[in-house]
Amino acid sequence: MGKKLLEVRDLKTHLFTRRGVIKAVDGVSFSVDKNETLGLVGESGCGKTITCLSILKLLPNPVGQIVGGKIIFDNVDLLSKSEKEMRKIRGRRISMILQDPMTSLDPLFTIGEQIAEPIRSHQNLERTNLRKKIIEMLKLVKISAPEARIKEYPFQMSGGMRQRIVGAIALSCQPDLLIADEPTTALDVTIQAQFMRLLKEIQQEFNMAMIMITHDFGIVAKVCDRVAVMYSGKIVESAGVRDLFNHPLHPYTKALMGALPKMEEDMEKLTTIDGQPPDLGHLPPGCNFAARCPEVKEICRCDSPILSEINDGHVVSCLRVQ
Amino acid sequence: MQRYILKRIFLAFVTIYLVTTLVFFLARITGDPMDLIMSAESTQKDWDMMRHQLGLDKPIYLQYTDFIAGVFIGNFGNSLRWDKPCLSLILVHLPATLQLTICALLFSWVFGISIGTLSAMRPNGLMDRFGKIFAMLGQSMPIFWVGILLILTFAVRWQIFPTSGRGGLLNLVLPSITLGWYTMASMTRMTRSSMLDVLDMEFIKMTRIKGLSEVLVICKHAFKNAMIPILTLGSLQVGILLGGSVITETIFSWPGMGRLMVQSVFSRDFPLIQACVIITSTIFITINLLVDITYGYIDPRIRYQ
Amino acid sequence: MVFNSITQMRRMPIFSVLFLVIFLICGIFGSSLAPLDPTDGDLSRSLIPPFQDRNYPLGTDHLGRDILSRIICGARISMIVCIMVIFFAGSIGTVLALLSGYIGGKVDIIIMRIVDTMLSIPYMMIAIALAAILRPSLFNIIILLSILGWTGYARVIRGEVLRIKDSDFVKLAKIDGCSKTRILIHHIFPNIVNTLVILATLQVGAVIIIESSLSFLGLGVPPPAPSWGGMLADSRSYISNWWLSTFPGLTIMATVLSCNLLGEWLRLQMDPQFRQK
Amino acid sequence: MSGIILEVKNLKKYFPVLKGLVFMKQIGLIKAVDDISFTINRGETFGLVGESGCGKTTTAKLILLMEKITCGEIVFDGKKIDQQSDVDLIEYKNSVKAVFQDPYSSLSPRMRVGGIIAEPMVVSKTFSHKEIRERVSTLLDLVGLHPDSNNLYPHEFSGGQRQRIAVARALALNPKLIILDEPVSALDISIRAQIINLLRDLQNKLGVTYLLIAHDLAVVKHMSKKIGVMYLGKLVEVAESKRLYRNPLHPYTQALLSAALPSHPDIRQEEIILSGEVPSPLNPPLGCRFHTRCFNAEAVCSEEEPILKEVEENHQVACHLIKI
Repeated sequence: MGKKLLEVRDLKTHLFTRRGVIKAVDGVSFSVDKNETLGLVGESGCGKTITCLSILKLLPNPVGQIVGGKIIFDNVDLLSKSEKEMRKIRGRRISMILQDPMTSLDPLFTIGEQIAEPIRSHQNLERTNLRKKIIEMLKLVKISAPEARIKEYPFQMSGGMRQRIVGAIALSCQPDLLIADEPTTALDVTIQAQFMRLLKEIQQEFNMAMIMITHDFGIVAKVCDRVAVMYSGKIVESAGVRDLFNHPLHPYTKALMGALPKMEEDMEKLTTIDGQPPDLGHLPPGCNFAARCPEVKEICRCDSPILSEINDGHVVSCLRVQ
Repeated sequence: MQRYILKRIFLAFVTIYLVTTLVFFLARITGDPMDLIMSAESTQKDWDMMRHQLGLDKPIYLQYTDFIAGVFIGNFGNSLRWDKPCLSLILVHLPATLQLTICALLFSWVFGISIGTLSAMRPNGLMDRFGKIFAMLGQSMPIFWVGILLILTFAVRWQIFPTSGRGGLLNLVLPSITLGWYTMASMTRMTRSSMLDVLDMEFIKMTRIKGLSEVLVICKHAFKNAMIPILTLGSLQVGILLGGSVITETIFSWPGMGRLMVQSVFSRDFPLIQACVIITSTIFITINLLVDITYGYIDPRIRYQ
Repeated sequence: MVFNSITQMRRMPIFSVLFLVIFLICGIFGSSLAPLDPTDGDLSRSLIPPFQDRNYPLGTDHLGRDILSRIICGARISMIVCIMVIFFAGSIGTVLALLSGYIGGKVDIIIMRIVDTMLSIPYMMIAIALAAILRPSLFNIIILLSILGWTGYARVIRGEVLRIKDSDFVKLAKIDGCSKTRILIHHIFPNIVNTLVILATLQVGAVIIIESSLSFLGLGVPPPAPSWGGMLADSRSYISNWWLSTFPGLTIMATVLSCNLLGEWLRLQMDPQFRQK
Repeated sequence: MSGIILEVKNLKKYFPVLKGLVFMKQIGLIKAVDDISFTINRGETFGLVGESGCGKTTTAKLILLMEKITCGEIVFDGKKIDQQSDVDLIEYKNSVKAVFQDPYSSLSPRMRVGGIIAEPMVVSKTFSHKEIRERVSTLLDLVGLHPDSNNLYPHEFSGGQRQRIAVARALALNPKLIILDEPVSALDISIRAQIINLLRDLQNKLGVTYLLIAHDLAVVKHMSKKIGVMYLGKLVEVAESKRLYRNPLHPYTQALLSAALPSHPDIRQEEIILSGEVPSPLNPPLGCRFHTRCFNAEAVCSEEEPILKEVEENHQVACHLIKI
């Protein structure tokens, strides 16, 4: 195992809305090593995006607040950094790709200008070098005829191309950590494969660590080294990718895997998880998954499980397994 | 882009033509315009003479074509009260109104946009609360009351500014604030809400992820994107200001077109009323046209259409 | 109107609602509530400042009429104008918007061109010109403001209709063989009611301001009937007697403010964007 | 029961592209659906896959008669659908229903659930009030919702439950064919499985036929007996789903399958990454529409348009390079 690049310890991020406090991230811990890809899996609203926005300290202001925990990046706690210091980290050391390529580019500026912005604010480059760098970035993400593309606007491009431009922006300063928030859900199947391949290649070239947020175990199987499964603001299971696929321990992980139709085998019925995810504003006592768990026991409804290591590097938060 | 501009200019001409037609028919649909012009004690002979003089004895379609043709070459007929061409009367009064309107517009834009932007940067913060109350109050005060209140405090009580008339810069202050008051309030609200909308978008999150400074995020990206709805409102506000100038000019005895219009209403100066409405509408439509063209320069999606 | 739960009622602007109720009561029972006859003048007691004579708590005007009574009775004109204008303008605007948005094609082009033309004439200008043509009377003011007011409804509701027409539930209704009338009545209309209510509430303020502006210019409801705008117009010659302008002005502001606050609250409650998420 | 329930023959849909300042003039045609033919067997599921803009949704709209057909015909239950005859049309419309992708937009927010489900019955005018009420509670039970849901408004339900309501509505008149246009792609994984299972159970119980339109290959493969692959308005390959998965013949199908995500990290299939993107359906490439991105295109591919032909039993491909 390599050196730890990012370590999140007991992170708590709450959303203070008019209807009350929502515990969007409730005691999440995980770490990412250099060069490693961590998959953060969960359904919508489980807190995976909020976790990553917390790392960048870009929570919706003033609704989202980090109320506890530590985020240690390269041996420094990011929570102790000022906004000005954070700005030097964003885009340069940690960067992020958002889900929807159609809305993540400013429609009123040329793509050249949008790629230039992070370079300009983090590096001192003169004009000709800046232009060279932009073209280099466009080539890196395999955009054809980059010299001409510089002057074009986002609306002149297809979704797949836009997402590659977003990639070029995020990667323009060679960050140490890239957070990709469901970068391919809005793309078509073949374009999705193109983009994933591209990300993998660039990751190897740059020696970059990556957090891949997704709801799809297929993507995890394809690109991740380790996985953390999130459910209602907590990590319920985390393991190496093979370990997790071969021996899923948490009932939620098992159910989620069974719920996916598979190409390779014929299944009569998919496993389903009954009911709905709980309302994060009013969590019942006990395990958050208890109400939907097929293997629920009496104790699950009153005691909260804690994450504990079962095998080497395989942690799970379930009272039954422990 | 050229096609877009041509299309806009064409549409503007169509609208001006339709406005002219609308004015013509509105004036006649409710009855004989002669009723308005003539007083009760005039004789039948006076009626016939007047009718002939104004061309109202011709069939309606001829009246219409004459009217349109007249408007086209800038001939709105003669004012009944002053017995001069309407157009030259209006041209004499127009500069005063334009001066007032432009000052009011500047006043409302400068304050409205800055208060609105500051409010949007910290929703529910101190500035936002102040901005909200301010906008709500502003939109609820009829401008004639604002004018009277301003005169009462600044002209009568403290005597800082003159009560009425056109003259130096001091004369301009109270009327501009009065006229711009309402539009400033709506501009504040509009800026706030469209800024909030834009700040909520994904590409703004992306600019922050890039590590850009807050000044760049707000002034470069958010502001340019929020400009489009703000400009739309701004061009609509010119209409409100042109209309509001009638009241403001009455309160402050400002020698502009608005007062001319009120005078012509009371003296039943029928051709002059028509001319006033058409000219102000044309100014309004022209400004909307300019704003439409500006969109093209801001938004590449329109430019490359 | 459907309120999902009590929590949504919580932030209801109580003071606005209370004030509007008082406004309605004054509008309906004005003449019997007013302590004195609003038109009864007596020059011997003209221009009494407020809070000095117990009989005239808000003072008297230049003709010696009681300001409080005039304000109470003035509510009637504003109320009648508001209700009638909202009714007429709202119905015309909604019907035309439904036609325009749902039928589309030439009907849409014609209606929207008329709306654009109306909106190209500055509001106050066309109001004054119409007022001059129609001659001032309560009835004519209502006609005039209705002619002007429908365009706002038409524009906004047409947009809504287009949006709803494009939604999947209307497509499904078509697949199920619903007739055009059924879709209009059962699917489109119920979904624009919210917008209609919000627009109407927000229009109250605009109508009161325009009506009083016209009265102020002497083009509104003719004297001696008390109207708020007219009272302000009278006050101009007696500008140093501050109470003549302050009280009617405050009344107009409070009424308009209440309506705007209520409208704003309704918008927050009913806006589908706010609710669906 | 067996036999063909729906046959689509040479279906075409062209959208004119208009441009002009005042007078519109036609400057081109978007060939959204260009000459496709397929058959669906009674009680089976036919899956239509392809990427966005390939014309699969337009095909659904044509079958639902939401768009005018430019050319071609639809034969349903042995009868040719004539858009002129009202009686036939009503019968056809009653036997073909649809479920759409977005569970939020497909239920009117101002109607109660009971009213939504009952609407097709109310419109058809062949049911009494009592029958309708009974049928609504049967349907609610069938899709696994509580009978009290009847009186609630859609916003009180989650996405998955809303999709159940949409399915109940589609089933109201006992249709023979239901068109499922991306029925699960807007839902979360755990909910997705619920709806997929529900749809399969209903098919087993009621014998209804599905035309499933989706971009997710695994879902289509799991649900369908036969699959058609579309590319840029054309059907490029039609086969039984197992056969298609085991032996894809058309290069586009091969690329599509290889791009599908594995269900286990140890599965490492050969990756075919297509270069470029789907060309615009306005001015599609001449010859085979796929030749611009095809990895083994030959000269003939850019000249001649391949036709869909049967290469083995129940397996049709449109490719020059597949010799029988």
